[in-house]
This record gives sequence, structure tokens and C-alpha cells, in this order.
Amino acid sequence: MSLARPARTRKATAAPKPAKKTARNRQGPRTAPPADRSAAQHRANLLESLLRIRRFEERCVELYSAAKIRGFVHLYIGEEAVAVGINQALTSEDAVVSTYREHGHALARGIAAEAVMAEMYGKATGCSGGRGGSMHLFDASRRFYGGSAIVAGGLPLAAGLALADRMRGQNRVTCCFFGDGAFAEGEFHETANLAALWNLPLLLACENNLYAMGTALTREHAQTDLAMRAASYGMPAWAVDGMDVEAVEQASRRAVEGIRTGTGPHFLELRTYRFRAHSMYDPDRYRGKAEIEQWKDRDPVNRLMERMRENGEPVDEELARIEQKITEEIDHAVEAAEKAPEEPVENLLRHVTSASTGPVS
Amino acid sequence: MSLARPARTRKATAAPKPAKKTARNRQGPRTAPPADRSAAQHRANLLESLLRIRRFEERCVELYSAAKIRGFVHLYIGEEAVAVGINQALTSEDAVVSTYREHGHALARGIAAEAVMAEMYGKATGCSGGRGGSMHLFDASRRFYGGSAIVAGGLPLAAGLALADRMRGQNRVTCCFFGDGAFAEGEFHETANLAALWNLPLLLACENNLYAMGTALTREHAQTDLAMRAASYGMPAWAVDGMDVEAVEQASRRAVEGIRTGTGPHFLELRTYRFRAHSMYDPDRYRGKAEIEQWKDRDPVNRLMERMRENGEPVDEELARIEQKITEEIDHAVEAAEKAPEEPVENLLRHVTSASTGPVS
Amino acid sequence: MGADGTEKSKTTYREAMREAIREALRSDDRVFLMGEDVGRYGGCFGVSLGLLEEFGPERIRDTPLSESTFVGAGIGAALAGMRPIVEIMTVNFSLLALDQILNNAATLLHMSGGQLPVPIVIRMTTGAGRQLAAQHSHSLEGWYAHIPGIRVLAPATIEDARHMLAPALADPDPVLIFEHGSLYNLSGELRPPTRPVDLDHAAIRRPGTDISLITYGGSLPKALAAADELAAEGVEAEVIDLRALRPLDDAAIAASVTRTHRAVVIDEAWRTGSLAAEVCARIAERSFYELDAPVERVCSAEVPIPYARRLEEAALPQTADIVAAAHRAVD
Amino acid sequence: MGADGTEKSKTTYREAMREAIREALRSDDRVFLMGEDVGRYGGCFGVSLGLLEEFGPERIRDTPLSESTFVGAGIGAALAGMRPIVEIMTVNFSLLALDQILNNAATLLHMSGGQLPVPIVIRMTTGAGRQLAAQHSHSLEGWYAHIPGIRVLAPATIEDARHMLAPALADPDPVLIFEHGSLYNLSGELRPPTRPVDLDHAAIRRPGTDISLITYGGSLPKALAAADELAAEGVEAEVIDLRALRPLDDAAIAASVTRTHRAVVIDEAWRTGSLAAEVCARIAERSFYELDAPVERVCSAEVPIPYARRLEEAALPQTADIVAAAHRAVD
Ligand SMILES: Cc1ncc(C[n+]2csc(CCOP(=O)(O)OP(=O)(O)O)c2C)c(N)n1
Ligand SMILES: Cc1ncc(C[n+]2csc(CCOP(=O)(O)OP(=O)(O)O)c2C)c(N)n1
Ligand SMILES: [Mg+2]
Ligand SMILES: [Mg+2]
Repeated sequence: MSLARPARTRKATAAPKPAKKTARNRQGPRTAPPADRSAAQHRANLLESLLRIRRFEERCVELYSAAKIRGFVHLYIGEEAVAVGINQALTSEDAVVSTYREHGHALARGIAAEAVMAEMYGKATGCSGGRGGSMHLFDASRRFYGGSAIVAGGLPLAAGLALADRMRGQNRVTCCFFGDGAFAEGEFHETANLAALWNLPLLLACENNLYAMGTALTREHAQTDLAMRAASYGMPAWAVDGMDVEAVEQASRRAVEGIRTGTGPHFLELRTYRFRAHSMYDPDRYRGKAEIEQWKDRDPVNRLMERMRENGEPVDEELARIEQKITEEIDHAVEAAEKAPEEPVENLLRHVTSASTGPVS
Repeated sequence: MSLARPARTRKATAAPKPAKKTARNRQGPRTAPPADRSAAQHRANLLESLLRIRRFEERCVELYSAAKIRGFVHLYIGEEAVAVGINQALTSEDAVVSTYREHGHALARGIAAEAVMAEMYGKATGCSGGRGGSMHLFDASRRFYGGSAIVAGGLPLAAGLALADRMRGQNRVTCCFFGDGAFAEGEFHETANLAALWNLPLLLACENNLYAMGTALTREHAQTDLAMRAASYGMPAWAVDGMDVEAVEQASRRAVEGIRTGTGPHFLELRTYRFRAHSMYDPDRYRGKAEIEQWKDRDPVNRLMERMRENGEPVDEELARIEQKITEEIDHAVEAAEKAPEEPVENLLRHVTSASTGPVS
Repeated sequence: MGADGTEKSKTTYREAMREAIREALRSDDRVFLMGEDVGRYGGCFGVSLGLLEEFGPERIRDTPLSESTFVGAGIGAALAGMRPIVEIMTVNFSLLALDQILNNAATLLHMSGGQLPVPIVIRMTTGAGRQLAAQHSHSLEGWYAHIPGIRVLAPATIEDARHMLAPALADPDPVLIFEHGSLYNLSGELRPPTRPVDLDHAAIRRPGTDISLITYGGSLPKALAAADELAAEGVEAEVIDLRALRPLDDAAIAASVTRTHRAVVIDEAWRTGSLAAEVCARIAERSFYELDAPVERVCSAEVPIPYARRLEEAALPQTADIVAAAHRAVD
Repeated sequence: MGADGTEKSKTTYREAMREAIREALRSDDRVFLMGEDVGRYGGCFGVSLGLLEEFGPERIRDTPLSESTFVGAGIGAALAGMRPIVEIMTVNFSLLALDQILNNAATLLHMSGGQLPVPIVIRMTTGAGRQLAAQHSHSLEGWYAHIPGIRVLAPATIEDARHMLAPALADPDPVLIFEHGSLYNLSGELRPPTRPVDLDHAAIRRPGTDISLITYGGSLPKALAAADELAAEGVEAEVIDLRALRPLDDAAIAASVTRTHRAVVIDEAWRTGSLAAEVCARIAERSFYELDAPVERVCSAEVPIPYARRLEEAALPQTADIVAAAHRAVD
């Protein structure tokens, strides 16, 4: 089986048609208003999702400065199209494994800003009961398995979630997010091999933002075409414009459909960029301002709005509505987090094991 | 730099011309007796090296049954052409990092059978002072860095030896042996990337004997063309008939020359087979007798002798001479090992640190 | 099997472990066994021999060499509701999976505020004594016993090999089982458990009044042999088998020391930072005023375990060392 | 720098460490620094800031994310005669390299019968206290102190940050240096070493007669604060900074306990199986008849370190806990 695969795989490595055009074509002629309306509606929804992450994180920056949030915080600003686009292809039955740069993944997965904000405040009402903070958001009800701060550490876990589905014949997909830096860790390679070997329903979503902390892709990898390398495991793999939410959505749908039909793991290299520093501690000395500005020209929010404008969709009204809605949402989240109770210190040992559920003296 | 490499690399992946023909061609016309004589002489030497390993290990089996040797012992019988062929391309300045299946690597490197045998007896005169046993043979004077029983654990070490040479501008090569099973461990992938990224003078010698203990290659790797996968790191990589000592020698020379000219790491997939079980404990239940017999038809010793015969070289005389020489050598090694002193128990803590050189009470 | 049916229960530690796995696979279809060579090879120590034939390759899964990933995959499968038994061939290779065990298996429940229990069982062989040299002779179960959120077991008898697995699988949290390589060939009658099998309590393997020999796993037979020798000299040693290395059964340790007022802790790990150190510390904390002599430790010498037989023997705790330590404590 | 030149020596722990690395790079061309983001980023805690500019990318080597491999490569380079300083960003990620450290760095000399010394220095940040949550708050230096064949250091003062590296590099065997994350901003005068810098001895950071507070690394400031509080109550505590976690300075510990007859061991690791357990065990073994009260341990609660500030504070050893433990021992 594995021997027969390379041919298919190598074909799959070829970049897909630019999603932009395809997405437009799919709308069909202007004479189909319902499809048109729903496509417009869908784009408005995407815009809302992108902006929710953007505004949420901008607020986080303020709250960090005000020392309301502590620990390590890694911002996703600039990369929002990846989380939002991929989540379009996933159902609530699917599973997500994330990283420490995960606010976007969590919000796109539908975890309420309130629950995430409370977690960043370390409050008992947080989505991890205040124990996880920014790097460890969880929501079992949404099959959101967090939140891992060991680079590449989530990959084997995701393979296991996919394995369980495969063993029980459940037609579900597990999506694992990880970075270009994680691709260099041995665990990525072990997981890619295992998933391909066992034909696991796993979407490997590699967020290639060109840096692992301060180390540029070219100083991290001898061979920087990550999708091509993933294909060497015998799995379909291709690169996607990660600054274009519709391109990401379309590529993800294609990958997820492939996975659901039983063709095993798929790999997406999502070419993206973080506009901010690696973390709140990072003085961002290792890259040029010009490079950052170039990428900001491809801001996924602006990109989507331009497309809406091109299509004659009512961008400004939508934007106003969305901004207001999100502001309220985040204001409310902050307010709730401020008021929320802290976990009593007596509960320190709760959840160390399943037995230690009560206060321990 | 790394970005520019794939093209060259993909070319390098193509299998080289069968070494057999080339080796013959190299002899030139029969009218050049000196070259001819030296080629014949060289083959006789190869035969001696192959047989030394073969006979040494056959004796080990007897000694294991007699409980003279203990612990884990992994035999190389069937794979001798790999160690012997590669060592032809290495000089005494080069370095070798080996595995637990290493008698062949050690003997081919020139470590005396006596020193190896004494080590397997656990005697003070052994090449590791009796502390290592079969899995941990060392000889610093020959830059033979042993002897690692953690699968893939020697690879990073080898990269480091190569790094030191590169940093000091020494034109030396480090050769690291490892198996098809090791190729699945994350450490292999990390090392391949680092070596290619840093252009290290490293020969990655993958002994693909089709099994990792009882797990067949196809159940270990999603994609079993190991050389092709190694090439995805941007390094020249090709597969070699590991049952043909001359093919191995020629491929290794080509790789080592490439490395010495500064083109970075090279990968050889040496297609071979172990005729015996994985270790002395292995009942060998996982593969068929027929498969083993098929591979025995390609026995590297017989193969070389046939070629010598074809060339009209005096095989039988050579064989008689070699067998006698080796028998004496091994008899002597066993005798010496029997007589050699054990390390006094008072020296137990010696060599734990460099300071603990004397007996410790 | 004898005509009267009693010989049926004559078995080995290896077979007892296999039977426990078989029972688990039969009784719960969420259970599966995964690891290097557990299938076609039959397990590197033969524990799972025959299970592939009985349960098929979906439930007896040979994995590629990739300790971190197949252990992590077990954790993921457990999160998704399966009950994986993951076999790491030996503790020596478990270091490659330690990050997954510490940072995922042991922390996910807490980090997620109680949302994500990880019902995985991870089994591995441990210990030295077979001339396998430095890289294949580790006794690192003490490191694992340091980690909050997991349970660590060390079956030292055929009964425990047979009966610890079911409650381990029933535990909603990760359980690590350490099987000392020297125990697999232990053979004897398998008696039904004398009390409901629990994973929380140490066992008194031999009652005594003069000194407590506290140990676990592969050192238990040595401690029992030492107790015999001591008995011949008129010293009645009580032998405590810890069984569970985490959590430790403090009460049993304290009760024994209260009876005997002297203790020797035997542990095959290197002395410094061994589990024996923790047991000593607890005795010193909890039973300070009960002690009539310093607690003695019998551990491995602080040296990478050498291949040569006599050196290896000298490096490991031996019955004579235990007897000598007991003499120091009693005299 | 002040006009009189004295302020020259005002520095921080971070700068002291950087200066030590700079000095090593200048004085020995076999020395190089390797690790994730040590170069262009300047080190994840800023220790190596500016070194790339001074020494270039050959000697200040940014590595890909691949802990096992760049640590292993450091070991290989050391075998070949280099003197690598390998930085692992934090102890949390060192688990991925633990196999290389235990099975290669620590064993090669012995396994090879003395042929292959491994003169490598591996530095890493350790500890909790900055709300980094469970996976980024480990204190695992006690595990490393279990391993024969390596030396483990924990500089807790600016002086030790500045002066331990040179002898560590001169040591022919592997040396691990643990830098507690909370110490980097420690600032003060850098005094020249009062005696030749040695890596074998603990230091008395404050002499006292009534009780020994034995600690190391990031807990030293807390122990000193506790000693101040105790002094205000008339209890004179002696504060011992272990400095070297392997080998432990048994003599210094015993001498202090002989003076004070009471001891508290403070260690940020989880209590069970901590280095503190080893220190307790040694005191119980060596100084049993000197003790007037059970040794107390102040360690972290056995819980994955939580993010929430108050929970984290409650999980870690605090000055008040040390004072309370001292009271229990003295009263
Ligand atoms: C195993 C491990 N090594 C190092 C780190 C420190 N670290 C945190 S994030 C990071 C960079 C990861 O880069 P990448 O995978 O590309 O993800 P990105 O941050 O760019 O999203 C590093 C080195 C870590 N958390 N885990
Ligand atoms: C990390 C690790 N995992 C497992 C083992 C047990 N083991 C020893 S050899 C071996 C098979 C290795 O196969 P391969 O790399 O193909 O080498 P071969 O034995 O075929 O020469 C295994 C699984 C080990 N020694 N180290
Ligand atoms: Mg990145
Ligand atoms: Mg093999």
C-alpha cells in the first residue's frame, strides 16, 4: 500500500489553482441571487471571525500592559485567516489540537471570548479553570484539545485522537496546528510517518510564518519547501496562501474531504506571517521593518474586505455592525473576567488526579 | 544556499550505474597487468575482510552457547559487504559512529579481533575495558566512536564530530551507521536536517536490512524509498546493492569524495539483509525461511568469490590462505580472551568521571 | 494441566502479565495494545506472544521506532475514550517519550481544569542484571514517581503481574507499570488475590519484628533471601513490598518502622536521588522518634552499569549487601 | 561607570553569565555557543545578546528546533576536542535531550573504558514563578543530579554566574548549569571571588547557630529572607547554598547540621523524589545522632504548576513556608 503511493502524492504536491479565482468562480453568474447572497453572507461571517481574533488580541495587548494578563502570550495577529479558514471545513464532531499561539484557534473553534478572557485572567470561570492561561486553552465539549507549549508536542496526541476515530469507524477528522519550527522537531516526522502508515484521518496544518522565534525558515531548514517534504511521507500535501481566508477555506475543504473519504492524512502548508513579535517578551530584533510592512500589505482582513468590495458587497455597513458586536463581546468578556472569582487556594490540588476533585487541606 | 539545492539533489537520487560493471571497467584492458594485479589483490583483501567478520561472528555464536559471552549480541552475518565496502573509502583520520550491531564495523575499521573478543568476554584487555560488551566497542585511536544501543542515538553524535571537523577546517569525514528502523526515529530527521543545513562532512550510511527487529520495512515506513526521502533534505542520496562489496565500495568512494569537496552530507541506503535472527534471544518468527534463503543466494562472500572466479583470479588458493590466517587470528583472540585478566572489582568506579581513575574503596 | 485441575494455576510472571492483557482485551473493546514489536515478534520479552493471532493487528499494533510519538498517540487515543496499553520495550527508551508522559499525560487533566482525563496504561521493562551494559540497565522508575498526576506500579509477584492491570485500566488517570526484567521467568502457583486488588497499598511479604526491609520490584526476591539469612541468625526482618511507587503507602512504611524501629531501603537505582532517598526522607520525617538507628540504603553503585559480569554484580544491590546493611542497623 | 571606576562592577546575573561566556569564547577557540535562538534573537532570556555580533555565526550557532540533536551534536563536538557550550532554552525542553545526556554524555567515558571524555557544558534555565503554567515551570535539576558521570551546578549568586563557567569548561566531563529564571535580573556588585572558584563546595551564605536552611538556586533569596525574619525573632539560621547539586558537598551539610542540630531543606521541585529528599536522606544517614528534630522539607506542592497567580504562589515554596518549617523544627 505504502509503496504504491508516491506517484499520487507527488502529483498532489503541485500547488492548487489559486483559491481566489476558484472561490469567485464558484459563485456562478450574478443571476443567481440566493447563492450570491449566501456567499456574501459567508464572507461577512468570515470577516467577523477574523476581526474577533484581531480585536480580542489587540485588547490582550492592552491588558498585558496593565498586568491583568501574565505569563507568556503569543499573538496571532496577521495569521487569522489560517484558523478561520480551516475551521470552515471542520464540523463540531471533529477535533482540534493547537499550540501556544492559540487564541485564534480557540475563538475560531467557537469558544466564547468570555471563557478565553477569563482564562487569561487566571479566573475560575476560564476555559481551563484558570490553570492554563494563554498557552493552555481547552474545551472538551468542542473537542478542542488545547494548548500545548512544548513545540511539536501536540502532534503525537493528534495522531492518537485520529487513531481512536479510525479504530471506532467514526468519520471524524482531527486537525493539528503547528509551526514551521515544529516541522524541524523529530516528533513531526514520527507523526507524519505514523499517520501515513496507518492512514489516519489527520489534517496536518503547518502554519509557516517564516520564523521560529527569531530563527528564519532558511536558517531552520535545509530544504524550505515544507509541503514537498511532507509529501515524501506519501501523503497529499500542498501549500496555500495563508493570508487569504477563502483560499485557506477552499484548500481545507479539499483536504478534509479527502480525509473523510479515507485517503489518510493530508498536509497543508499555510504560508502566513505574524505581524507582532513572537511573544510579549520579544524585542523583534531579527527581522526588518520593511519585511513586516510588506506582509502587512497582505493583511487578511483587508484582503477579504477588498474582495467583498470588488463583489459589490456592503463592506462598510458590515464592518460597522461587526465592530460594534465584537467590541461589546470583548467589553463584556473583560468585564466578566474582572468580576469573576479566583479559584480558591484551597483547591490547589484539585484535578491533579481524577480522585483529587475536592479541596485538599 | 539551502534553497538552491533541491535540483542537484533530486538528480543525485537516481541510482548510480551498477557498481559491478563500473568496477570491472575500471580495471581497463587486460594488457595492464599491474592495475589488474592490484585489483585482484584488492579483491583478495576484501574477501579477507568479509570472511574475518563472518568467521568471528560464527565463533561468537559458539561462545555465546558456551556462556562465554553474555548480554545482547547482534550478528552482522549477511551484511558484511556494507562495513567492508564503506571502510575502503575512509582513511584513518575519518571517524565512525556505529550501532549495537557493530562487530563488522569494528573489525572492518581495523580493531583487532583480539581486542573485540576480549571485550565480549568482559575482560580488562577488551577494547572498552570490559565495560561495554558486544554493543559498546570503542577505539579512540581509530576514531571509532562505538557502539550505541539506543536506536538512532549515534546520529546526533556523528553530526557533532562532523561539525568539529568543519569548524576547524579539517578535511575529514564522519561516517554514521544506522538501520532502517532508526530512520523512523525523530533523531534521524533532526540530524539529516542539521547536517544538510550546516553542510557537515557526514556520511549517513543507512543499513536497510528490511527489518527493525520483527517489524518489516513496510510496516515501519509509510514510504519505503529511504534514499528518496533522505534526498528531500537537500542532500545527495542513493541506494546501493549492499550485498555487493565492490558496489558498496564504489558508491562510498563517490559519496566520500563528494563530502571531501565540501558538498555536505551524503546519504547511502545500503540494501542488505541479516541472515541470522535480530539477536541471540530472537526466535525469528516474523519472516519466512524462503525469504532468508533467497537472500542467502546473494551472500556477499560468495558473490565476491564468483566475481574473482570470473576474472580468473586464484580464488581457492586465496580462500585457503585467508581461512587459515583468520582461524589462527580468532583462535588466538579466544585464547587471549580466556587468559586475560578481569577488571578487579575494586576498579568498579573507575572512569565514571575523569577524576575517578584510581580504585575507589 | 493436571487431571485435578489445580496445576492450571502454575504459571510465570510473563504469562500472568499476558493473561492480564488478554483478559483486558476480551472484556473491553476500548482496550488495545500498542508498541514496538508487540505483534509479530511477540513482544521483546515475549509478553504479548500469541495476542496478535487472537486479536488481530488493529488491537495489537506494531509501531515504528518512534517512542515519543506512539506514547503520545496513546495519550491522544485515551483522550478520545480508548483504553490503550502502550508498551515501551524498556525504561531505557522511555526517555524519548518522557516529555509526552510528563507534559501531556500527567498534566492535561489539571491544565484543562479537570476536563481531560487520560486513561492510559504504559508498561515497560526495567532494571539490570543481565549484562546488558550501561544503556540497557537503567532503573528510572524513581524519576517517574516524582511526577504528580500519574500512578506508578511495580508488580513484583506473579499475583500482582496478573491482577494489577485491570484496576490500572479502570483508573481514569495515567498508570505506569514497571516490570523488572529478571522477574519474567519467575514461576509459581497463581493464587487468587487474597483481598480485592488495590493499587494503593504496600504489602508485607514477610512479617518480622527486628528490622524493616523496604523494597519493590526486582529487589524483592533479594530482600526475601536476605530475610531468610537474617532469620537464620535470629534477626526477624519484615519485608515490605511497596508495590505502588506513586503514591507511596506512607502508612504502611510508618507502621512497619514503628514495629521494628530500624529500616533498610533496597532500590536498584543509583543511590543519589533514588526512590530509596524519598523513602528514607519520609521515615526521617514521619518516624523520626521511632528510629533506633539511621535508616540504611542499599542501592546501585553510582556508575553506568558495566557489562562485565563481576563488575555488574558489584554494582547492583545483592543479598549480601542487604544482610550487611541490616547488621549495621541492628548492631 | 562612575568616575572612580568602582561602579564598573555593578552588574546583573544575566550580564555576569554573558561575561563568563564572552571570556570563554575569547580565551579558547575551541569554545562555541550553540542552541535555539542564541544568536540573532540574543537568547530567549537575553543572556547571549551581542555575542553573535562579536563572535560571528560560526561560534554563536542558532540551531533548528531539535533538542536531542543539537545536544547530541554538542556531545559529538566535545568528543572531537571542541569545548561546546550548549544552551537548552529551558529545563522543560531538556527532556527531549535527556536520552543524549544520560545515555551518551554521562556514559561514554565509562563505557569506553576511559577513552572518551566528553567536555561539554550544557546550560539551561529552570524553575517557576512567572505564571508560565505547567509545561514551562519545571524544576527537574534533581533528576539530573541522579546521573553518575556528570556534574550539576546551580549558580545562585552573581559571583557564581560569573565564575562557575570557566572551571566547568575546564572539567573534562559533562557539566550541567541550571540558571533559575527569577535570578537573571538580580543586580549588585560583582566582587572578585573570595577564594579560588571551586565546583565542589557548598557555600555558607549566612552563618548561624540555631538551624540550617539548606537550599540552592532560585530558592536562595527566599531562604535568606526567611533567615532575616527568623533573626528578628531571635532564631539564628545558617543558610547553606549547595551550589553543586552533583556531587553534593556532604561534609558541608554534615558540618552545618552538627553546628545547628536542626535543618530545613528548601527545593522548588515537587516534594516526592526531589533533591531535597536526597539531602534529607543523607542527613538522616550521616548526622542521625546530631539531629534534635526531624528534618523539614519545603518543596513545591505536588501539582502541575498552575497559571493563576495565587495558585502558583501557593504551589511554590515561599519565605513564609520556610519560616514556618523552621519554627516546627526549633519549637
Ligand atoms: C520543545 C520546545 N523547544 C523550544 C521551545 C521554545 N519556543 C517556543 S515557541 C518557539 C518557536 C516555534 O516556532 P514555530 O513552530 O514556527 O511556531 P510559531 O511560534 O512561529 O507559531 C520556540 C523555540 C518550546 N516551547 N518547546
Ligand atoms: C530507542 C530504542 N528503541 C528501541 C530499541 C530496541 N531495539 C533494538 S534494535 C531495534 C531494531 C532496530 O532496527 P534497525 O534500525 O533497522 O537496525 P537493525 O537491528 O536492523 O540493524 C530495536 C527496536 C532500542 N534499542 N532503542
Ligand atoms: Mg513559525
Ligand atoms: Mg534493520
